[in-house]
Amino acid sequence: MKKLINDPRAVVDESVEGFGLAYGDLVTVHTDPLFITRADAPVKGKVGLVSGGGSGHEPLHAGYVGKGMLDAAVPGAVFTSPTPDQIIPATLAVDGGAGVVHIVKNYTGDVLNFETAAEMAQAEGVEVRTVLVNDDVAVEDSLYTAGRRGVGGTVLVEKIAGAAADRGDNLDAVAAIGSRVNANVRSMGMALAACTVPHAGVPSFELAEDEIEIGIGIHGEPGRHRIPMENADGITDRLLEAILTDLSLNQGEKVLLFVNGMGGTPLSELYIVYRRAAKVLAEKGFTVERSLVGNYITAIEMQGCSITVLRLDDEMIQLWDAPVHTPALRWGI
Amino acid sequence: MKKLINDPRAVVDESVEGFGLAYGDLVTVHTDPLFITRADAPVKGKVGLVSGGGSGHEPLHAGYVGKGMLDAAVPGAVFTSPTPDQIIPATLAVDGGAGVVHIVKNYTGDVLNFETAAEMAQAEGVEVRTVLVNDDVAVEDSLYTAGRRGVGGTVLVEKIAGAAADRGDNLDAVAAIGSRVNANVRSMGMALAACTVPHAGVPSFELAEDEIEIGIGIHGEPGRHRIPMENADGITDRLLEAILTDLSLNQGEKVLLFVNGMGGTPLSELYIVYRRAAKVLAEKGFTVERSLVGNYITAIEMQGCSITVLRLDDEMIQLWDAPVHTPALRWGI
Amino acid sequence: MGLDADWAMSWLRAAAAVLADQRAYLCDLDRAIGDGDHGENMDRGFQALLAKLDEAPPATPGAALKLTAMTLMSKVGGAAGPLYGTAFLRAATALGEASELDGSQVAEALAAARDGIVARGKAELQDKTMVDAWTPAVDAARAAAEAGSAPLQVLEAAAKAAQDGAVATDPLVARKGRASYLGERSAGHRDPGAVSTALILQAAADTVAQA
Amino acid sequence: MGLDADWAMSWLRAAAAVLADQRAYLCDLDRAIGDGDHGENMDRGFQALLAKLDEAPPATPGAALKLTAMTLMSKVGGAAGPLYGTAFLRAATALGEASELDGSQVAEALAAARDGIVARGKAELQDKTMVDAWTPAVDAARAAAEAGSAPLQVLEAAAKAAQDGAVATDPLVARKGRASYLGERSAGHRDPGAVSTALILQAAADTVAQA
Ligand SMILES: Nc1ncnc2c1ncn2[C@@H]1O[C@H](COP(=O)(O)OP(=O)(O)O)[C@@H](O)[C@H]1O
Ligand SMILES: Nc1ncnc2c1ncn2[C@@H]1O[C@H](COP(=O)(O)OP(=O)(O)O)[C@@H](O)[C@H]1O
Ligand SMILES: [Mg+2]
Ligand SMILES: [Mg+2]
Ligand SMILES: [Mg+2]
Ligand SMILES: [Mg+2]
Repeated sequence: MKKLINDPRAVVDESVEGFGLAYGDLVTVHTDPLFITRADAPVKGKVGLVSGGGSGHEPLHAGYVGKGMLDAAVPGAVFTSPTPDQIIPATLAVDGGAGVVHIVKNYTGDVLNFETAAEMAQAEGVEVRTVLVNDDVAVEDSLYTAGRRGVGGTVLVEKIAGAAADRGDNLDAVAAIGSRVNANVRSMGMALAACTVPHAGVPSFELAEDEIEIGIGIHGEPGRHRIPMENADGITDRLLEAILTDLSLNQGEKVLLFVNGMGGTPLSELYIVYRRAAKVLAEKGFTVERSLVGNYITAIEMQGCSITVLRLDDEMIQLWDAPVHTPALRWGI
Repeated sequence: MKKLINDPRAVVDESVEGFGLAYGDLVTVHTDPLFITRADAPVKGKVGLVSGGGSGHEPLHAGYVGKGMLDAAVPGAVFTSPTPDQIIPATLAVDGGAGVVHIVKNYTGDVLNFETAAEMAQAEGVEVRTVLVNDDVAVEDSLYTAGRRGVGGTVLVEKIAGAAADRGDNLDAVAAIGSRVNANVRSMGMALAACTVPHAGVPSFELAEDEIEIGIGIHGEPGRHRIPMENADGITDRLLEAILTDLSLNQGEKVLLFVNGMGGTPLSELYIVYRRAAKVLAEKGFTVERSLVGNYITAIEMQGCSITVLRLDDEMIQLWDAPVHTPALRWGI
Repeated sequence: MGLDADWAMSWLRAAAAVLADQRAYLCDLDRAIGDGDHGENMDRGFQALLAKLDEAPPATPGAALKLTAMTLMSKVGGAAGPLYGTAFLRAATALGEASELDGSQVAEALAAARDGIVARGKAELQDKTMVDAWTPAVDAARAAAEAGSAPLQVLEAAAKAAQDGAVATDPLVARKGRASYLGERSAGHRDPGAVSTALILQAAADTVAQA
Repeated sequence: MGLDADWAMSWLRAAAAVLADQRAYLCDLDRAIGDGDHGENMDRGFQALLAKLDEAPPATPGAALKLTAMTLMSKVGGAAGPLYGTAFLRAATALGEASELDGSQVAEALAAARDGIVARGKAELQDKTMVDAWTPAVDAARAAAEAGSAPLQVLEAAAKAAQDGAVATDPLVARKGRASYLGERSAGHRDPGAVSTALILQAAADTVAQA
């Protein structure tokens, strides 16, 4: 394993420290327990947004803390959900009196830890609502699983719910728009090569030179199945078909197309995937109204990509376009 | 070689096409010959900025086309400088009557091709000035080399000169501020693992599990020397020392600290490098006034990083902070 | 050795030692069908517990289990943190202020722990989770206790059943937790949480036996 | 075969064929001390040239070289594009309207090409660049021409000297071009541009010989 790290056990702490040094004008890093808030938290009268999960998905979540998006991010150990004793103080720290929304990706660990934290924060007098994100169509038969995972759609939920909170929506309204985004978003990912968790020191799985994993999550876990290598257009068609089958868009509907890199894939390749996806969507009669291309929710240095499609309505477009000022996403300010 | 591509020979065309589809509101992609301009080019009365070079460094250069930065980008084949017959029409297309500045990284190929193009564009009646970027301190004895390479500093030159053009500076003034940035910026890079050029299909060089390359450029070429693996702090100290020895800052001077990923390194690791670099600069009595952390000038999926330090003056800070709206760098708008 | 506070502390220290020792093994199991962190998570939690036990040694077995619950909840994270946290908390509540445990108290504490895990995680038997170790352990412990066995025999029965239960997860297709995302591909691998359960229970039995 | 326009076209087609054939080899040489694209660049340029030659066959050797110059300049990129572009352009200018070349015209065209490369690239002998193939080629060609040799012998002398010059770059430390960034590490490798020069000149001689 070759990584730009010092002690494998110190990766999260040191990385967050560096992040805090680079973005000290935007965020405050709290240690013991570890969480990150907006520098100006709590914002009085505004609904607070808290998200979190294992580390290793950077810029998610800390990179989305700032005006128009999250009020706090709670990073766990690498690929391990954070604990209630981090989530609770983060929740209290960003409550501006209007309550707090937890945005939780649907993994057993995240769900259980946020659930406990929400109960305890409520006991401390903060109203909490939870938006569960479960957009991964790779998990087909959710009756026999822990349910669909939360993946790329999380970024879109955080942006749009964040904008709703920023314009003054109340607690239930912010949670409702977050859930509406989740209901209209679908994702699917693939890997060319696995990532290496620092404390493990070996790749999470081994792929031969002519194999790829389809239907991966964001934790370096193996995917639903392994297939022979395909070219970018073939891979794109495969991911998109799974998404569209599930989303069942109507002709003429507007979508946001999000092509995401898993961390070790160059931007040039993401553009090649975007090219195909945009063309296929157009051919099928859908309108790509907004787009996002880049490394926004990653699995350390995994090579691969995910595609996310969000069915847009006018309010979502307006909230997507609303100003945002975070380390990783910024416009209008 | 596993990549998200179709035909290895079509990588640049398809990638730029996807880029154009994703950012159609900001840029226009011209084909045959291939170059990218601002959607609203030429901007009447404004000095035009053109940069270019081999592809494989995304988001450089096309990602920096837009208000407050470049007017045109000219992508060559992967790691191969573009040709005059691309540079000339790009130059003509963005001349708003106030002349055009070419920002050229100091590589023999780029220099020769831009030189020829500048002559021909002048012959067509467009005033051209050239800003040469050569910030790489890894190239020590420039008497015996083609001179220092242009690397990370290029992004800063493009932003700051772009802001000068945007506020209405004339041709000589824009070129002068570009050269002033170049005179005050130094960079050095390293690789944990090489990249694979698509048409080659094999890595540019092989590194053992316990070796790293120090003093690499951005074209997948081997570096100045190969050393045993070190931790992130050790690597950071090494790169920073070479930079500071060359830049000779005075106590209390303000700097911009730019930690750049080579394409395959996760953000989390760049933060760990940033952490150390920011601490060392502070300890030495310099003020990190602005910073930039991320993948801004890459070598496809190379794993590694570069550090860039720019000595700031008040005008540079003002121009750095000025609004910019490009696919890859955006603030204030 | 009587099952008093000292025993509880010895047990928890032994559990910490065996989890540290098996860290890589548990990670390997988790890498095959999960995200490779189970050993790391358990080790982090039990190392933190060691420090807490030194700071303020608990006065009863129940207090020791409550401290364990709180520490695991705040240090382990992932799915295992809340599940083991709840398990130890429910067991502590079941034991109350008892200063030394008999066989049926041991069995009832194990049952309370298992019920807590099921309440939190909603897993059923054969879902390929730690429940597949806990439930046979509870059944075996209850049978032993009802037959009037001493605490050592109750714990030994529980540990052996947990270990058999862990082995029996090999052919199962996971339906809960991260391994469920793999579908059929999860078959042929052992569930890491079931294995850590067996290790912790075996440490409990060993601590009595070695006293 | 006389060195007329047909010969020039046959030569350029033969050069394109050998560069296509040696594409991977030239890339390998460039990967060792540069960025691995020299074979790709030359092949791209000469393939484009083939298309142009078919479209509008030039009427004189000079016109063929001028077409080559323009095509390489616009299709090769990198350092090699402008350098070969200038070389072929200067050679074309030196030949003027001549319809068939004698030995001394060949030698002077080679000298003009070399001078163009030096004017653009500022490399000196022993800087480990294509100049280390061109300059011995020019010297050998001139010597042969002055001795009154036929064009075939002039080209053969040039090609052999270029090839020897390319081999002689092996121990050199590069001082120009991308290889110079490697410093001492560039020694022990052959310069790709010197090799492509030798291949192109050998194709010129072979085309006369095989006619
Ligand atoms: N719903 C559940 N009920 C019971 N046990 C579960 C459940 N989900 C997961 N587990 C257990 O948790 C173990 C994984 O723990 P760990 O790897 O630490 O957490 P994570 O899956 O969040 O990475 C699994 O091996 C399984 O035994
Ligand atoms: N200044 C120079 N003068 C003469 N030849 C040069 C010079 N710089 C580079 N070259 C030649 O160009 C060759 C490299 O060409 P190529 O790989 O196509 O371009 P690049 O270096 O831009 O990738 C070198 O092998 C060398 O022979
Ligand atoms: Mg985990
Ligand atoms: Mg090149
Ligand atoms: Mg796990
Ligand atoms: Mg080259």
